[in-house]
Amino acid sequence: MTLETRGLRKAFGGVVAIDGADVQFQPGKVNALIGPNGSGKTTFFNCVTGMIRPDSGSVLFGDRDLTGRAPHVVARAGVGRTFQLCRVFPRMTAVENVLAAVRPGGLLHGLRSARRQDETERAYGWLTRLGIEHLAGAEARNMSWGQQKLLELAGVLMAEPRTILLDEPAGGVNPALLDRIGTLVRELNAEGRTFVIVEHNMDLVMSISDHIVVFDRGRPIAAGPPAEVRADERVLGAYLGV
Amino acid sequence: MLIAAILVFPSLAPNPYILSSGVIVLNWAVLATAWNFVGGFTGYISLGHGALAGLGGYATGLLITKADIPSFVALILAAVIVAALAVPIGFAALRVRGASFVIVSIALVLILLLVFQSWSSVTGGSRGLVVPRPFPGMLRPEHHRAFFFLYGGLLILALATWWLLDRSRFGMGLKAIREDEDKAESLGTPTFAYKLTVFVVSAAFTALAGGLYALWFGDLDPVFQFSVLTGSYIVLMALLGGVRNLFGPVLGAIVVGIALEYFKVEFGSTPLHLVTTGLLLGLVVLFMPDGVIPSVTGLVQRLRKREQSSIREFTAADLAEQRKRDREGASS
Amino acid sequence: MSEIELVDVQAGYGRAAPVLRGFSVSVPAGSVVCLVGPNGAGKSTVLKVASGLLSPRSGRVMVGGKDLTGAGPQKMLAEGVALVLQGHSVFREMTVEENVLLGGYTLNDKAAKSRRAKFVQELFPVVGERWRSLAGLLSGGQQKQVEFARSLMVDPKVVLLDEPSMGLDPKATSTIFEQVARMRDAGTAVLLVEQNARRALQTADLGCVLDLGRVHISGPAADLLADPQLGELYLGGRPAEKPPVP
Amino acid sequence: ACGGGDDEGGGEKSGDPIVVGISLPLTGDFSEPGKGVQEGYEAWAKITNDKGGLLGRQIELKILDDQSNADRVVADYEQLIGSDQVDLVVGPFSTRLVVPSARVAQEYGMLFVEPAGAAAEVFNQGFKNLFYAAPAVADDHYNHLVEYLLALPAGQKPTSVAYAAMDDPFAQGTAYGLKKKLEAGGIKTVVDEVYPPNTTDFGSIAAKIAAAKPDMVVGGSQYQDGVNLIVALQQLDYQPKLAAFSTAPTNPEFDKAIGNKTEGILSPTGYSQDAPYASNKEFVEKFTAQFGKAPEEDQANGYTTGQVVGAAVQAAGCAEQGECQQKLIDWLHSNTVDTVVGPLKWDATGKPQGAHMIQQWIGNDIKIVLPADAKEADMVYPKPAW
Amino acid sequence: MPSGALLLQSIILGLLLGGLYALLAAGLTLYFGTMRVVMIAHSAFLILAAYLAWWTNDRLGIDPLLSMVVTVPLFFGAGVLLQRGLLSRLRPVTLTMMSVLITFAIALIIEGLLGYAFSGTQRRIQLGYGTESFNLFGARVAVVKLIAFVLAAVSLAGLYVLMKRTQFGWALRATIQHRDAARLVGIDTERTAGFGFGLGLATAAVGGTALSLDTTIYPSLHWHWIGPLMAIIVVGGLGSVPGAAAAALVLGLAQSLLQIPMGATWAQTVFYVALFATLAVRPQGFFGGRLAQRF
Ligand SMILES: Nc1ncnc2c1ncn2[C@@H]1O[C@H](COP(=O)(O)OP(=O)(O)OP(=O)(O)O)[C@@H](O)[C@H]1O
Ligand SMILES: Nc1ncnc2c1ncn2[C@@H]1O[C@H](COP(=O)(O)OP(=O)(O)OP(=O)(O)O)[C@@H](O)[C@H]1O
Ligand SMILES: [Mg+2]
Ligand SMILES: [Mg+2]
Repeated sequence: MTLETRGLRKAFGGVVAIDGADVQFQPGKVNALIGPNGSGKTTFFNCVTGMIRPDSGSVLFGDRDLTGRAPHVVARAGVGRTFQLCRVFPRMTAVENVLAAVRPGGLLHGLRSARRQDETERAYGWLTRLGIEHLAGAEARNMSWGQQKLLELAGVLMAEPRTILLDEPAGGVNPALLDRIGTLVRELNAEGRTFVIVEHNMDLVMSISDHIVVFDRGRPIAAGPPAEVRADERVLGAYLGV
Repeated sequence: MLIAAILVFPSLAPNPYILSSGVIVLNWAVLATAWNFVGGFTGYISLGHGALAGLGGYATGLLITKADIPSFVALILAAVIVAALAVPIGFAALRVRGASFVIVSIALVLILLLVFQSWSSVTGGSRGLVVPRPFPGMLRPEHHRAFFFLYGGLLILALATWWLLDRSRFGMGLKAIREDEDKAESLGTPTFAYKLTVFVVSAAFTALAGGLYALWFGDLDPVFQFSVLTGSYIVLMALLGGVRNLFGPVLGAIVVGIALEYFKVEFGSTPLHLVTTGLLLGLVVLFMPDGVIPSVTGLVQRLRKREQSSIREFTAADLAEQRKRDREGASS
Repeated sequence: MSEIELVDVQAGYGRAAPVLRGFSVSVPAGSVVCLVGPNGAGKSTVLKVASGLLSPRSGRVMVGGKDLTGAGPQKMLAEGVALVLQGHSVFREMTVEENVLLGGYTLNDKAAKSRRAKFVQELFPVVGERWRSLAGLLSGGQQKQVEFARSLMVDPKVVLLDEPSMGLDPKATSTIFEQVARMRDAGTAVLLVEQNARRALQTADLGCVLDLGRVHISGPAADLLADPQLGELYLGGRPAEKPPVP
Repeated sequence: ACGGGDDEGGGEKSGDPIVVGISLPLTGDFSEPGKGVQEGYEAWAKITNDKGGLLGRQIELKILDDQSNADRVVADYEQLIGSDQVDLVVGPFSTRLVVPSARVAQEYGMLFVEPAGAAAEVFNQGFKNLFYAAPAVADDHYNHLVEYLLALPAGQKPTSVAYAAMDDPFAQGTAYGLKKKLEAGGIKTVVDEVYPPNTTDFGSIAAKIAAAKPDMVVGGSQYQDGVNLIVALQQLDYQPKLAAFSTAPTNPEFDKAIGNKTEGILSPTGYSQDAPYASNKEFVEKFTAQFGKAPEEDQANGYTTGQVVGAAVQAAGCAEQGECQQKLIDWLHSNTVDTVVGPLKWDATGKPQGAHMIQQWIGNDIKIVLPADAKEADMVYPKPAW
Repeated sequence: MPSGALLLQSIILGLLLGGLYALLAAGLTLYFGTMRVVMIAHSAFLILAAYLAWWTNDRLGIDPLLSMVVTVPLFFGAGVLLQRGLLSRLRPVTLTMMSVLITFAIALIIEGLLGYAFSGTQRRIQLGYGTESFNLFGARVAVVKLIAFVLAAVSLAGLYVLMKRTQFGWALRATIQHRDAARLVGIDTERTAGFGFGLGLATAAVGGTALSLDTTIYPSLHWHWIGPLMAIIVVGGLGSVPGAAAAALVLGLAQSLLQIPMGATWAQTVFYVALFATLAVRPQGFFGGRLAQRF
């Protein structure tokens, strides 16, 4: 399903964070969203996932209009996200953090046990793939920055959204592990999941993405495959530097 | 064990006074358990649950006196009404978090106090409301015994519900709200609906306890029904026992209930009982912020096992054990 | 002589097992030491110990030859040790101006303060542009720049940086690394923790790989960069394709 | 009726003391009057014991603190009757606490004489065991004043009145009893305010009263709210022809509290130290000896309660739980008891059949001015400016 | 329709009352907005200060305003001790919640001790000028109310300047927002937080004295104040001194005016109505510059 926005706009007082953005992400691909600090990437994610309400414009997910819907509605529609400043449940253990990402369906479903064996297994599986299984029983607040970042990622993956928005997944993550994450993203993508990744680590962006959208001052200035974007003069000027 | 204790207590009680104290302690236990639906799961500290109990009491009393409904039908109906009222109340109160929620919950008590005092044509105002006895011919000791069992049943119902929620996904969602509400929402938990639901459940149990109290006690006075102090005692009990534990609030209610009685006897003729209650509360907060049960179990665990390693030097055996424990948790 | 030196430090949190187990490092004046290592290795813990935020359980912290083990951050700052925390540590509900000027809290000279403020505004344009808005409302990267700017308000002898480039766009990253190089040239001792390891090691004089709370390997930064096995394990598989902008 | 089974005849031996159980608000909102009542009870026990006790047995008081709280008062009587097996119980202070505790006594079949349930609703709960040991219920406190005012010639009669009453059954009862009777007599009500018990700012109420400029102001007050209202009225420079407040003006600290601007303020009272009743002289004397101060109304109420119970015990010749209690109740229903507040008798609901005296501040002292046969001074009307 | 004179009188009374409310709420904005502490005991400290003012007047016969010479430093010290001894021991994660309980405990202790020392009797300072008033455009202004109002205005202005303009104010705000970062820029966070709390209690000393001039006090009176004061700071916006002042004036005025048609009891509900309305329309309060702590 295509995630796209039309004429999205959001201003905070005098600061126009997003300025009429028309963005279209490619379904089933790894998309990247890059741009200088303060160009509106996080705000864009917040608008898309319902954390803040855009001033105008619309957010479309397939044939659904998600504009201004509550975050949980967006999440249930199949859009998962991580946060730039990572957000974990501080006084829950790592496994619980991951298990908490399984959402109940209806009421009766909600009364089912939260620690079903198959789900616990799956949670462990994610922790293992992200290299933090040894922390399964540790409370999240006692983890290092990077460990929390990975834990948050595990949570989102556990929820199995069709489209996954990652806000700086590489921030503070060890480069060796980053390679593994890159591989993981490609694998999951092969299973049919769409990714939108905000990232400043150009090595990662260039190596895993199929499609790149470049933001500057709240609107896209370029979009295309990595090679094309890298060569774009506007991108060079606004973002990559001389 | 709890059930057994409830069953035998009345026959052991040496006189009706002890029995009536038992009823009061059970009333506290139900209130604290009901409070723990909100406080324990979502971490919203409500000092206003005393008001919900008062509302339940008044609703029961008014239904009996004004609408001539049989006592226990009125009790159930009152709980339903309070649950319905809890929807708009929760709607306003649960919009804010942390400190603001505490303020709102205090405001709830004060506003209901004003309303029930002023609206005397309906509520009897400060003249109070007399609730007719459900068992008119019954002698007083018998009356206490009957209510002791009624309260016991209600407590078990409340505990069972709490236990069910605690292990469910719904409960997991609520705990996620306690930890980080926005994150929970972004994971797809309809946080507001969850909070509201559990608030309504909590309000219903609180109202049942309050209604039962009205039937047992017979006299309602707004000043005592809508008192911040009641709500605070409930919180004290729950915290003292431990809010993350099924039996925490019950234990807290027993300890605090008895302590209040003891302080009263000991310092009865001076206001020093307030001081002792305050000191007790302060000590709990400072030294047992997680409650008695977790503090004690934590201590035992620490004595039994060596310190937990937080670094990546987990042996394979450690890991396997951890995993096994989690799986057992799954099947239990 | 080393400006700052940690000797055989054991440190940890609360009752848990120690995180650092006999860790030693020394940073001479006018040099950059880069600390790399996997997540949870204890890098941030090293910096917390060095800055006085965390008292070591055993071992010594020496600054300029003086034993300052167990001194608090205020004392450390007075001795010329400054730390920029990992993650976000702006004062969210204060303006950028207040944040930056608070960086010079210990300065008494008003003129010097405003001179430094002007300097950081020029260095990071966004700091000047958003001078009067609340710092918590800035984007992640902008906040990071404010933090770095805040730390530049004083002129410490030892600078401890915990992943200063995290979340920064390439331009701002370059500014930071340029600044680090400039500090070194001015004689400051810099202890740098970076996950952008290749880039950091290019700036650094010495490298130090930390794992499981101990020094795994240390040596000249260039040697570490060249070691293929080390690269595989700690620096990510791909060596940098081209040298960065100086 | 129901306590009978537990009666083990503990009180049969004449050597045993008669234990009287009481719950009183010794702390909390009603603690001040509560302590006054306590002194009254203690004085009664001491005076009676000094004279040889009741039925040759000494009186022993067992007093619990109910913290001014209805839950507690019930638990207290529960404990006194059920656990401590006292022989007699007498009432607590304040209407709010009387009703719940009277019910406990009723359900255990105990006589319940009380010193403080003055509001009318106490008597329509259908209690058969309850007796109020004072001359009149709240609604009748001002009866003598009503007679006086309505008898005034047309030119002098006040034409408009402002009422402000605390939202409390007793305080409101006094003001509204007067209001009903004055309205029936054709005197207009121009302001009618009710304020919550915890009100501390009376500026707005006073402003309303002052703006309406009535001839007379009536405060249905307890102590402190009365003081506050008067001060607020004085701050607004409002000068009525008559000002009547319940409870507050009879307090010994009243004159100081309002800055000695007391001249002409009226108050109803159920007790006067100078009242001519036979037992009163003894009471005042011995009380003063025991406590080093003269008794006030609260103390007198406690003492009166003791006198009433004592009279019933003497007449019935018994004092213990069980059948004896019904004998006591029956005797009180059909007899008159002489007390320090005069002879008392009760209707079937336990309501006393009398009226209060009216006192007025005259020349820095409070004096009885109504009824005419008990007066110590002439009523000053209209009252001078305050 | 109320007469013009009554309206004018009510407006004046309402403004004076609002000023007093603002002073009483000032400390709360400090703990709440800047320190994240829910201070239930604030009104208990107000009553304590009022009792001390009453006591000095009663025993020593001196003007209650002079008691501030002692109570203000005393309360400041108590605040420092309270913060250092109790609040700083609470875990940061649960600070808000636990502070509710611990300050509640303090309130109980104060109430109990006051009751023990001075009994439950209601007290009121007897001042020579207690009933004095002067005429202003036909309405009466009581001298004691005016004194309270002036005290309020002066203290609030002082507090505002202190928080916004002084080095200490900056350090305090920084300490609350990120303790480690504050320590790293050289702030003595322990001392600063202690002083911040002391400052809040110092306003309670001033407020309590102002309160004692024209009302009755009794040990359990503080419960009566909690609701309105909390409502004021929520409406004004947690942490905003000007917000609290504005909300206090508006609500005091509203209460005073509403008493004309509605009577004293119902008029009190204006606080709670305003509270709920604020939450529905603008949960952060009308002056609250607080960040939605979302991202
Ligand atoms: N709540 C807010 N109030 C005011 N301004 C805001 C708010 N949130 C974001 N902004 C502003 O909007 C602009 C875009 O911010 P955003 O966080 O979306 O940037 P970003 O692209 O994610 O940057 P970075 O790469 O640094 O994370 C910034 O200038 C920021 O200051
Ligand atoms: N407050 C704490 N309480 C308990 N354990 C902690 C705490 N902070 C960190 N740890 C543990 O100490 C270890 C080292 O943490 P530290 O933050 O120093 O790692 P790091 O090397 O900086 O990692 P990262 O690259 O992820 O930032 C980790 O395993 C972590 O789980
Ligand atoms: Mg961002
Ligand atoms: Mg780190």
